[in-house]
Amino acid sequence: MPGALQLILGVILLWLALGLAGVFFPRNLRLVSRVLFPAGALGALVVAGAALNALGGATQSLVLPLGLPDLPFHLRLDALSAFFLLLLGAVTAGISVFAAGYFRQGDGTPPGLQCLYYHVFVASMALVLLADDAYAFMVFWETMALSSYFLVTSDHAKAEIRRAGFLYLLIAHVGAIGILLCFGVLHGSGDYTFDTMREVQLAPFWATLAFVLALFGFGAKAGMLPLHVWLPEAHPAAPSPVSALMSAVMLKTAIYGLLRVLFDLLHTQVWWWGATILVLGLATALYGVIFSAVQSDMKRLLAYSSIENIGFILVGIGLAVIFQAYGMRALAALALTAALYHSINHAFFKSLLFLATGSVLHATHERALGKLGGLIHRMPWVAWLALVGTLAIAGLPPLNGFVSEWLLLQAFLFSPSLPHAYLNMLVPVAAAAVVLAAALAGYVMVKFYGVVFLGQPREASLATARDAGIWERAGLVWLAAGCIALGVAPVSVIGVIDAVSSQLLGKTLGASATGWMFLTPISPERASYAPFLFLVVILLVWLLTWLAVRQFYHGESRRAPPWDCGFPAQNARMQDSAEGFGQPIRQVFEPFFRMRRELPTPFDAKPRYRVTVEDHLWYWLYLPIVKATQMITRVVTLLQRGRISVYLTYSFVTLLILLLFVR
Amino acid sequence: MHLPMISQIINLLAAILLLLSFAMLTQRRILSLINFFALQGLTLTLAILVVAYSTGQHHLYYSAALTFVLKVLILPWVLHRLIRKLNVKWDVETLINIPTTMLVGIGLVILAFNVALPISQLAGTIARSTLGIALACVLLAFLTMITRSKAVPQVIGFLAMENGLVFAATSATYGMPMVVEFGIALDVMVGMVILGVFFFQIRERFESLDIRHLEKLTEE
Amino acid sequence: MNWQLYLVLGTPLLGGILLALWGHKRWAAGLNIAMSVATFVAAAALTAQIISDGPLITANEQFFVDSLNVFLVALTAFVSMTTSLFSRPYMRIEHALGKLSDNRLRLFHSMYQLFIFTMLVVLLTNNLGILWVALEAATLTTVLLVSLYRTPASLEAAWKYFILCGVGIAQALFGTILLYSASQKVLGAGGGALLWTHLAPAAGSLEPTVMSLAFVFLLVGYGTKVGLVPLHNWLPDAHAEGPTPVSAILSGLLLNVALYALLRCKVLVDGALQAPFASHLMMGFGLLSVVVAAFFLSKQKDVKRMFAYSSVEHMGLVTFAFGMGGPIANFAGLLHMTLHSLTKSAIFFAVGHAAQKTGTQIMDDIRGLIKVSPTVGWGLMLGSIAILGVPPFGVFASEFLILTSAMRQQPWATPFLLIALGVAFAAVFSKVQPMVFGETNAKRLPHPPALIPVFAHLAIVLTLGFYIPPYLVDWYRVAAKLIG
Amino acid sequence: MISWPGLVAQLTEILLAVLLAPVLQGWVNQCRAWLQNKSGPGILQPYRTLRKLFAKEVVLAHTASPLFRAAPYVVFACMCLAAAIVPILGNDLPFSPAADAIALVGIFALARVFISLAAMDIGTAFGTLGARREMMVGFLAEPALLMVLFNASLISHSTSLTTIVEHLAHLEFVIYPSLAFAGVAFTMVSLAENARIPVDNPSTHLELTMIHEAMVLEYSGRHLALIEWSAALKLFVYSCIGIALFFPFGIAQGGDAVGLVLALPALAAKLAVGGFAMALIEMLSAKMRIFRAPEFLGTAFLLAVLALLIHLLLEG
Repeated sequence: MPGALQLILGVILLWLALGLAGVFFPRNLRLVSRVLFPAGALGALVVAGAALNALGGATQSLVLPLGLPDLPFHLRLDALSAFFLLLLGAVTAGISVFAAGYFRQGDGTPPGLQCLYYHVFVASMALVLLADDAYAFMVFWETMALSSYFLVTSDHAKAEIRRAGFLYLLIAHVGAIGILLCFGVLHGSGDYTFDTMREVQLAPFWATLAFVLALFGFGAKAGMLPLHVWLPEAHPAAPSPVSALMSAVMLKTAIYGLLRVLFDLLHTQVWWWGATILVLGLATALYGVIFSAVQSDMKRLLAYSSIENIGFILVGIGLAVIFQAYGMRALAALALTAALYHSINHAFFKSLLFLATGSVLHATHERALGKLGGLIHRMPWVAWLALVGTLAIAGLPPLNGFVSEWLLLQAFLFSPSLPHAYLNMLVPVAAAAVVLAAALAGYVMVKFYGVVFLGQPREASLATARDAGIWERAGLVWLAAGCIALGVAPVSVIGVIDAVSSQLLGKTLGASATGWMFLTPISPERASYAPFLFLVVILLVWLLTWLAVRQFYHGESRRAPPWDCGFPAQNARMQDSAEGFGQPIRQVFEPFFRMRRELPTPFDAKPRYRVTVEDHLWYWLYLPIVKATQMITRVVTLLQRGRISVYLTYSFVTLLILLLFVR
Repeated sequence: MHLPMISQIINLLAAILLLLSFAMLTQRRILSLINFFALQGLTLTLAILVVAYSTGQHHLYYSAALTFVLKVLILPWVLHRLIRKLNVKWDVETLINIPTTMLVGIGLVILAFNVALPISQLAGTIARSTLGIALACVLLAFLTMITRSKAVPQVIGFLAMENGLVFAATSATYGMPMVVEFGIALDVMVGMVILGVFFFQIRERFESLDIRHLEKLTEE
Repeated sequence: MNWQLYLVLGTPLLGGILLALWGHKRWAAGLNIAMSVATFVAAAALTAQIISDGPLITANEQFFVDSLNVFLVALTAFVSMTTSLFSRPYMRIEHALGKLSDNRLRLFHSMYQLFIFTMLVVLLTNNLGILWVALEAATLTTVLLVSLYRTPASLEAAWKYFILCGVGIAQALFGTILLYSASQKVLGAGGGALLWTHLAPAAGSLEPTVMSLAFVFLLVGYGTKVGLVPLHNWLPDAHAEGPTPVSAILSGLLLNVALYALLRCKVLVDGALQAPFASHLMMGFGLLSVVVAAFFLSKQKDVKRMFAYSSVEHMGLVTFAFGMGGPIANFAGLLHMTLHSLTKSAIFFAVGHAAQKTGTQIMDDIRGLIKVSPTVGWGLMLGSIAILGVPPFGVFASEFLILTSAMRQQPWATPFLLIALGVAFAAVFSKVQPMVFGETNAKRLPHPPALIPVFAHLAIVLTLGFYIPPYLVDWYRVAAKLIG
Repeated sequence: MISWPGLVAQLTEILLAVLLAPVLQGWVNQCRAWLQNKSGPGILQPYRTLRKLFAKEVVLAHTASPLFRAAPYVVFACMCLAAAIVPILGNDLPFSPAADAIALVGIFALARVFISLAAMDIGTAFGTLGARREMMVGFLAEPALLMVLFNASLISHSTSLTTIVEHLAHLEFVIYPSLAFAGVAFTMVSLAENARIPVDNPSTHLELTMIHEAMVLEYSGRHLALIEWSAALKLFVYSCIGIALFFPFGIAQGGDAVGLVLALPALAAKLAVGGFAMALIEMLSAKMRIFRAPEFLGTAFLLAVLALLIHLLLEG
């Protein structure tokens, strides 16, 4: 009986094999969609299972006969990586099944190659989670970025998609260099295995440097402010299963890396590290949600909401660092649990929603919210399953999104016990910001769901929309079930997470004092939450009311046209548009945006209203960098003016200077 | 008793070499430039001979002969033929005006002497004190190349640099090993041939040997 | 009797002579390939022998082979072989397009072989004087190769190349003379004083001031050929205007060879000074080259010019690594030399075919290669990704080692490296992506392109990213120890 | 852990809330009528309205989806749940561990999201307009409410409502400035949340100003009845939260029957006063423009945060 690690490694090999098979039959759609992707999904399930039972067990490690001289690839499966592998496996299973029904024969990249990139992408993510030395980590990390780049640009005929891919790979690469330098700091003078890094005792300066570099590198991958610009470009550009995979799993690998460096490789935590992460996380969350509220492209909307959720996770991590720095291990465990819980939640509902948009895209060939609507009548399966995701991501009980936010707020409520005045003052404000972001998420999601699935179809072409196929449905169902299960049984989930927090913090969160039903983080009288009971009661009351109404009154109803306020010439285009729905946000948070409006004058023959909302950071941070580069380039290129005497002078002067230098 | 005498002669020749380098640096006419180059070669030959005679280093005779044949006979002759074929007898205008060039040259000489001082104290050869002059010759030739805007004078400057190197080799180390000497000579020969070919091609492409035509490849 | 050595040197020389006579025949390209293959086989044999019985000194000490230069010999022989494979169809297409006459073809073939010969001499000789002579000869042969097309641009490039490298290498000769004068006092007059095998042991007793002065001249001289900023100006012109096979071996091999010469001198100087004088100089020049070249990259319009600057950048990186010294950095440097020459030549192969397909070297006019010929497109894309240091390609391995050891030994340098690598990535990739992807404008060619070389190189580079064979490792280790 | 008196209390409480909620609404309207020198419809008017609506047949728009019909039941269920966990008479509620203060806010949010989605379901201009405005009010009101609850839970070191009430009730009487701030904030929030002047006007049908009415414009018959009822229930629950947080005295501690019996009149009295106060506020203030609402609620949010800071500064 091989260990879980060997099993997972086997699955990874299987994935690579599937990818190669795809290469050999690039245009054989039947093979790809009916054999390769389902097989990949099965493999993902196996990974999830293996990771699950590895969570309880001891850490296993393995050395591959590959890699650098005297630095072969070290692999290690401990609680942290097992947890993220569980996440990866569980989500990827659903996405792969969906993808089996999704990829079509197109003029873009042939399905076989898509299959290759896809499986290499998944495999490299799994290997990143397993890597136990700097070199292996970097190799898999960059392979992940590269394969996802090819997936993003799979429809490379479009210029904006090429631009998105370029921006993505560039930021990913720069971030990777940052991570690499971080390892350069961490490895002291020993070799590059994580084991030796754990031994190294760093001076405060070096430790801080390592922290900053790690935050930079992993933040760039996670979409942390202000390194987030690639995310809303790249995610919409990719095919929907890929967007789902990137948003659900790839961003989490960045979280994994941050945790690995912060809590595993660096033994010391400093309170202001935590504060930094906390503040950045808050900024990210607010920024993301506010921007997603004003998007009019459904996939961009979801991409920005991913930024927001990453912000939540970072907030949790920041709190955990702060608590850990002051030795309050139990509270650190609470905050960390919140962060990890939110990671897995986000993985589920965000992939669910991205896949739903994929189905909508296939059914309608339309991504602009302004041209959708009323799809709940045409595609009931997708609509109802998407409703689950919507309620979950909006953070509503009794679904999973609420649990992690609940835990996070609980963690905040304990912060007054911190022995640091400023933090005490900071934290309530932070809590308020978190709550505000959560409430805004509700706003965004109502907009998303209402505009896409409810109301009347805004275009005549939508009448021909067909519901998703059986494979796509299966994937969606799996993910929706995950959302519900995670929401209703938090105690058992936290039981799983406890393994991680005990590894990283040496303390677990006492998930429940009173049985599986009641989630009581610290103590029952302090706070408790029983989503299952919650669900039961709601359904019960619902049923009773319904029965009662039916009992005492007639259930008659008749259909009629909606009330038109005496203006009979109304049509579907007169519904509130996505821009309209975002208008209050634009009004309230005006300074956040860089807005350009085109208002029609009363005399326009064809009046049209356009509003473009852009990111200030792009203009304040990125364009200046570009300008600076261009300026330096202009200066540098003066070296090459073509005159040979000048060239000779260069070497002459160089010689003279060196001679003087030697004298 | 005659050793100081010898070294005096060598120093004299070295001084002449330096003077010739200055002359070439400031010379406007190609023909006289070539003549000066030949003269430099001759002086170099003499210097090598003196060193060879005074120290009884036999291989120095060979290198002297080599220098004479190459630098005094063949190369000047080739150059003369070239400019006759290409009829480029006109004056050479320099990029920097002459006085400035001379001032820079003097600065170079001072630097060269200072740099060479420690080495010449260490070197065990009788002509050691002239190493500074050799370095000065090299640097002056370098300057010549920089300041000339025509192809031929630039090449002459390049050859003058070779002279300076040979003189340095002689003064500092009684010449390089024979095989190396021959190698260097071979390179110079081949280089000369290739350059000859080049002159004609450049002429036929650009109707001139003014290398200010050769400034197209830039980053603008 | 070590026939391998003589075979290694004799084959290209013979090839040069033969091809000088019959280089214009139809089978000349075939002969060129045959000679290169023979050279490679001989080099392999020599390598095997060195690995088995250690260093070798022969021909009354005129030739000396240790693991440092034998690996460069093998690399040179290999790349020259693949390049000859590539140049056959390439040159035929050029000939068919009427860019080359028969005579030029002859010149090309014979000079190609002679160039290989001179480089092998540089690598194998034990005499620093001969090393200088051979390097100068290499310059002369390549001057003819660069000016092969006789276009104004190529003439200009060749002229600059000749003058700049000639002057530079003259400085190197002065440095050699100083070195000789220093070594004479220790080893006495006569030939022995320039022989590496005599110098290396006696390095400790060489006169420090003379040696430091000598190194200045040697650095300026050989550094010019390595293409270190600000001595690099000849490099982009020569790469861009010569025929593509020449560009490939120029940046794939010649730069390595010049760097090798510099390394040999550095060892002596370090031995003499017992101070990191040479190291500091090399680090400074290396870093300067990396940064400046990175910024040059973003302004390029000509594809070959761009990759020429990328060669400057990588040579700077290697120089920086050797400047840092220490087993890891030296190891990384050697590895990077190997991978750079493999990758860069592969890129030039792909670029050559791309340029032939589209009839231009201007990048804005090359579009969507992947549509018309996926192999060329992928070759270019993967090659660029590899040279930009993205795993799983091997270039990353060396950059990983260099950067991480820089972080510990020279942290002040890392910000510059970070910026430079980022800028270089942005510049190159933003140019390559539209060339490979998107809509296309390329056309069919009279002869099928030779792509085995491209993918052979890339396959090796990819493999080295995951797995470096143990004998190669020991080999690098010994070499790294030699550099100290 | 479940004690019989507790269970009794729990059930009576829910029933009480569900049955008495319309009375409160009627009382508020009556008071307002009196203050306007009108003779009001009587405090039982809401019951008559409900009976009438239940009896009517339902008219559904062609474009209505199942979601539209499910929404009223979900909202009603949410409100019952809220009523179940808020200590109204006694604080020994076996069900209260199921949800604490944060979950309470979650419940209200759930109801809000469903009603808004239902409003968007028909696809007329007004429904979406109302939904948009409702969500706008929501995303500002929720944080404020939660901050108020945080304040209380920081004082009593717990987020479970029963513990809060117990702690506050047993407090010897000290002035909590933070609670004062929180009280003001809470009042503002509850006005907004219950569609009251100055944020919304429950008795308007002028489309441009209305929020809640715009959303339920398409509802009729039993669905409308359920929505009206849950609106009343919401008002009731909010008032009870206010009482529990700021005037917890008189709420029965533990499961003693006497306490429960005594708690009832106390509750009635407090509600009467509270209702009158609300009517008075509505009388004295005018309906504000819709885009003043963010400022209004922002103020409430600020006050709540300020209350937290004050608590940490002075009382922490």
